[in-house]
Amino acid sequence: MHKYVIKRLLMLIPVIVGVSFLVFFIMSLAPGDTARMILGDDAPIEAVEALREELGLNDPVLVRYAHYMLDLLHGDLGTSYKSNRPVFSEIAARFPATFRLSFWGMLFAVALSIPIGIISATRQYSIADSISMVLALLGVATPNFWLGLMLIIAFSLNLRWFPSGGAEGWKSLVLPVITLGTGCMANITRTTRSSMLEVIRQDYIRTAKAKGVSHSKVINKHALKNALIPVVTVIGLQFGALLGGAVLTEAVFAWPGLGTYLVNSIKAKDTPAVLGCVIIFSICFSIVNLGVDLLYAYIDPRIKSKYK
Amino acid sequence: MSAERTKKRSMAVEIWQRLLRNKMAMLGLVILVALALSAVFADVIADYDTKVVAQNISERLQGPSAAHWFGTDEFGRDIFARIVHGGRVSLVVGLISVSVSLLVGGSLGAFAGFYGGRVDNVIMRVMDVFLAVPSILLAITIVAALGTNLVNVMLAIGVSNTPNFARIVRAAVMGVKDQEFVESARAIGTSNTEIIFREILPNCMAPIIVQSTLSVASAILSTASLSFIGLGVQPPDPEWGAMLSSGRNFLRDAMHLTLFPGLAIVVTILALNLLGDGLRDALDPRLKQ
Amino acid sequence: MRKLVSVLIAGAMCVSLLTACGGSSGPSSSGGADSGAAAEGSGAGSAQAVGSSMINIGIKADLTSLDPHNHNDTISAYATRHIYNNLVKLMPDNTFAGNLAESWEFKDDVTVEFTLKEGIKFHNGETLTSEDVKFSLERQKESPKVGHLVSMIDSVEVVDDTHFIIHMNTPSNALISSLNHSGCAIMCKSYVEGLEAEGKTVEDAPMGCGPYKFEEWNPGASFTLVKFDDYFDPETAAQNDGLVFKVIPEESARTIALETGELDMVIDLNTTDANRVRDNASLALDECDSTHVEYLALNVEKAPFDNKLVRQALNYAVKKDDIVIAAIDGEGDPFHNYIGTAAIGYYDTAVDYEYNPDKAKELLAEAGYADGFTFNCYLAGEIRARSATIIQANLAELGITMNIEQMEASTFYERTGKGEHDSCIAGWVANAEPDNTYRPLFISANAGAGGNRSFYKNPEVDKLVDDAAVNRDPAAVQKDYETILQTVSDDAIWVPLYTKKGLVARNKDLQGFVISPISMHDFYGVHY
Amino acid sequence: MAEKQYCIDIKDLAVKFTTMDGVVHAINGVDLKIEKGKTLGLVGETGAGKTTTALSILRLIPNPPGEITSGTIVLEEKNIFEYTEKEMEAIRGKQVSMIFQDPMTSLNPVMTVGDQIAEVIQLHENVDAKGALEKAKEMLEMVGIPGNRAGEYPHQFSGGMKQRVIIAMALVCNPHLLIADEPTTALDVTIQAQVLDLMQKLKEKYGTSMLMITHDLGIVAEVCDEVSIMYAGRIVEHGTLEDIFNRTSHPYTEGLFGSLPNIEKREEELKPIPGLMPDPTNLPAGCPFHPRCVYCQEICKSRVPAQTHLSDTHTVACLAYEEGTGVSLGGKHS
Repeated sequence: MHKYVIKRLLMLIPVIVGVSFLVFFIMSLAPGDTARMILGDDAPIEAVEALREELGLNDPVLVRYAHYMLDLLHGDLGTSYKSNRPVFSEIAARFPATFRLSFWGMLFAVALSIPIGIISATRQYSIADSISMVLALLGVATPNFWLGLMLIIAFSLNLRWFPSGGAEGWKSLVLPVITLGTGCMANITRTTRSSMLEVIRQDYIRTAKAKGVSHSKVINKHALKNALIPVVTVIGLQFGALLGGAVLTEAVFAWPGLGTYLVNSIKAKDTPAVLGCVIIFSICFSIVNLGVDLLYAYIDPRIKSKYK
Repeated sequence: MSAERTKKRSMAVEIWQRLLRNKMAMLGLVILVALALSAVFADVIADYDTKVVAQNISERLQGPSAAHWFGTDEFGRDIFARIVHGGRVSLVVGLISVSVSLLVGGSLGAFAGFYGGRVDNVIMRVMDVFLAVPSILLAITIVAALGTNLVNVMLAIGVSNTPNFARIVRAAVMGVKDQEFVESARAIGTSNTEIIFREILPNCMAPIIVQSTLSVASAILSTASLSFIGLGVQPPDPEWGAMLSSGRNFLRDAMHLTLFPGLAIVVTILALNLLGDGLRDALDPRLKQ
Repeated sequence: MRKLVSVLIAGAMCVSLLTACGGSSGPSSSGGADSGAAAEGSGAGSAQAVGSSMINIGIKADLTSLDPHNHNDTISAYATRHIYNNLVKLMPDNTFAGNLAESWEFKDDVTVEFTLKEGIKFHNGETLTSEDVKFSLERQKESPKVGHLVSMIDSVEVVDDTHFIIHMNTPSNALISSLNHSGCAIMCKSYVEGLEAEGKTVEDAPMGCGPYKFEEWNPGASFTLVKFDDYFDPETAAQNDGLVFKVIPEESARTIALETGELDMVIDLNTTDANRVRDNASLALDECDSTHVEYLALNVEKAPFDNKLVRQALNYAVKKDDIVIAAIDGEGDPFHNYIGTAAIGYYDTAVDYEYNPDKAKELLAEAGYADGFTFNCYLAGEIRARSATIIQANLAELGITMNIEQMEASTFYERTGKGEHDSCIAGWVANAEPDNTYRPLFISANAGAGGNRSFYKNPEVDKLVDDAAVNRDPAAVQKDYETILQTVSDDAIWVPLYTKKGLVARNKDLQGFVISPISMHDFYGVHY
Repeated sequence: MAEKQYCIDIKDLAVKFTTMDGVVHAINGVDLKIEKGKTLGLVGETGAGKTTTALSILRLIPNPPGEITSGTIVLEEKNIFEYTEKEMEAIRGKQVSMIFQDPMTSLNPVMTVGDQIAEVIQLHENVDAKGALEKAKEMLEMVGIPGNRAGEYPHQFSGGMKQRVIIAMALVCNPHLLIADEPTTALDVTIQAQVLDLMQKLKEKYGTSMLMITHDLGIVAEVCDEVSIMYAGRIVEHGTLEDIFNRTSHPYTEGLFGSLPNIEKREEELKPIPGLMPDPTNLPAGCPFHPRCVYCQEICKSRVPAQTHLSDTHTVACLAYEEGTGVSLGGKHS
């Protein structure tokens, strides 16, 4: 098993090389004046040109890429154009907040959507099924910022239950977690439902019932574990997306995460900062996916036997 | 040959009849047809020049009334007319961008899942690379490099959704490819491509349909987030996502600015998903009761 | 059991949705809720005043750097301007007074002698000397970000601990005003050298002789400054225990945080929320004329904007009143000048083209464009898109088609810098030195990327700008600027659109705040 | 002669399914009895309602869409339709257990076989988890699988082994009635015999009654005491093994035998039953077999045949055996 894990982690190297090249390429393709963005409107053109030279922006893309990769080999993520600070420390300062928000958001979504999906599947076509599906869809169709601001108005401004923003204490987590989690609920709920529908028609579920296993135990013990595999896939995918995609939620709740940093860096065309974020995201994403695959093995012995 | 065609037609008829009996799916279909019709006949419902783009600052931010069913926006334009016309753009953006990712991602995922081994590894690592690049970066770049227009917006959204489709289709294909009907197709000498597209993919429809219908929702919402940075449809043309994002500043004073385009999106998504679920049930004989 | 759970979940969702809607269902009910909320908020505020009086200030973005030589942005300046001090300061009457400097004297056009105040202490207890000033200005000259501000300085000659001479390489009127810029902060030589010897940077532990000491920075969230007790100047000493700047990117959320009492002040209030703050009995809104001007720049190198008549026609055709309402909710004024009213260097000599579509039509016909034409307009940002939407509708009435192309700010800089645009919408906030406004916007050398996005090239104007920069006679400088404004407005290289008010919202009980027209607010005087 | 003791007594059972394609009358008035310790063969083509009958006994007809519309099933002198769901759970796997057709799909792929067997034991017997696992291992040994393989997963077993596991699972709580739904259909022929053998042995050891569902008359001959022939949701003929094999009465039963190859008379032509099972949503009026019956008369198309007792043990539902119908089965049974 650990051989498999090592193999998967080694696979990260080509991905990182590919990602960094692609991002470098993309960043150089899009027009944008980094030096002017940093210096603002009132700096004279000579100052802008001098800064451009100092940042090495006048070098050809491939030269810059080579420099970057050389530094990366030494574990150096480079220096942000904008702040002139090491990208690593910039990311390290923001990553925990991003992770905390994504983790709890995902937990919230999973804790709600799996039971709802199960209820829907076991009562297919019932009122409960329709209601929970509509709610799940409302979740995905409601823009994050809208829900976020509504929650702030209701629970922060009017009821004073939770702070309107910031990242201090568990209370400040509640509203952003709900906002972020709601968006992922639909996919997980629907996957749970359809996977469950598939599984509860299987012969071994009938076998379990014929053994005298009670309905709830059939569902929770026999069916759920089998139904979880596609659900785990979706959770893994969404978790990856959450790590990088919480931009609007972060903005609404003044959450000091990487999403906002990434978008600001993209806007400023701060290539080292963007690359640093993307590389960190792809490492996280790969680890999450590795976790998902290991979870498969834990859930399904048939898959486990393939990893050996 | 003609016998086979008859058989195919009768299968289509059967699926259609099954769909007809599914009330929720029919509701979805009716809503979608209504939306499509209102998009096609948008000019008849509300004139573009006098209703959609004509400004009247003295009537800005008015709530719903008899004159303006959905109220007016920050330029005093009629929101109802803008939603009707905006539906054209939003529906097209949603459907086309999802088609792009479905076509590209779906094929790649199917090949990866079917062939496995090195093909799988290469395709999926490339997909990982794309997945790792933030969609907003892709969107900004594509639009910045190719220009701000609708096609590029659709392209950007479609490309950023591609890896998701690849992953989901791959997983579904892997689950199906070892089943007996595939073996038997192989036994009678069917080509691999034919097996993938004619034997395997039709049996993977359930997750694909679920993912597609949900993706239309996120595609339409993506146009909203692109609008935040000004990269969506350009003024004065209406589009639901752009209406949502521009209404954000007025959320507390004039909620109808976001409420109605939001509702339009919700209703569309709901209809798409109802129809999607119905289609899935109709296509999948195992789920037939 | 399962059923129960599902009912509970559904119920909870409904309740949350209902409360959400209830909170904003109608103006009357939400108004009621607001005033109740605000009453609580002021309670929270006064509670804070009893304990420690930290002032919470809402800002829209995080700082980029704590090293004054490593940034050139307003928000970072909120931190560095309070940690460090400058040699001079800008007074409310737009004159400069000594800050760390006791006095200065122009020995000739390129030599200025300064005298420092005695016994000024850095936060670490060291005393400020001329060596520190020399070190700071030389360090700044090396900076790619703020070095250009002191490019006129040739060398700093230390006379003794409190006397030094600045030698300039060229005569310049901008020296004193530049020394007021946050980039010209004075640092402690021995401290910075010690820090750098340890392999650390100024970012890690900024230290100066300003009214506040640096406490902490949570990237993306907040930064905190605390009062420096040994501050030398009682007039600008901190009246509160410290400042907490909280980053809240979302406009409405920032206002809400003020309403809930989580914030004491909001800088750069969202114009949509201005009336909400005015109507709230426990909040106050500070307003001022600003040095801001928003304009549509016409690229004079592109047809038909190479024709002065067409440019003037556009000036007659745009309904600025509507733009002020739609873009900034009426929190500003329609504007015809090329520099903000509150700016040093503002003179009322610009031509005012009043809204007159008939006149516009005449001019277009005269120029040979009676049937209109099509052009593009580049812009970045939502507010500018709203302005553009109004202009687009105004011009459509004359048969002119304006295609709006929104883009990212960095893309905007690059593409307008290269002159790809027919027109673009931009804004300018003048700082304390008029040369910093006139030079980038109007001289030939700065056409394009330098800031002159009209690509206006007029040797006459170039000469006037250069003269104003060095002429020691204030009357001549004024004449120069008056002529420039008159010339560019007559050439109609822009369509000036509006000037936005400076808006700062605060708790009503908060006192001692003076709003700055150039957004260089000082917070030391603020207290409950 | 002592009153016969019945393990199960089904009377007038009817089950319908409501589907999007219409109402399916899967079972239409079935009577079945199994004597204690005896084996009843339930024979019929696919779709005749055999599995539905079996699932009715366990009350596992999925509802919706299935619904038991009439009838009683008396198990140990009590009608199972009077039990609560909880009581029913106590019966399943304990009093009545079932072996399913396809061993490949009938075991939960994510649970060890030991756990799956132990689960039944823990549900119905008062033992702790450890004891249950021990007993599961013993049971595995009994069906010929080494006990130390209890920790393995179904995918590590062959088809025959899986069916043995299922048999172990079905018999571990010593049920009174074992329902075997085509237990060997999915297995290789060589394995079939072993599995049947095993079932016979264990059944005798525990004195279990058995309902053997099959379409294979060879298996019936081997293991059954009595036989019921089922067609379109009805029992068309019932009797002892001899009654059915030697005094075949119903044209359908006759057809079933006719479609079997006879090794001794290889020159004799196979006589498959013409036509297909009727569409269950649209059963023909009268005798449901009439469209395929070579002896069909006009009356067969309108009158539903009743059960005619040919002897104490032998009944048949065919108008040819009813007085005054005029239907004749030709020379063979005059």
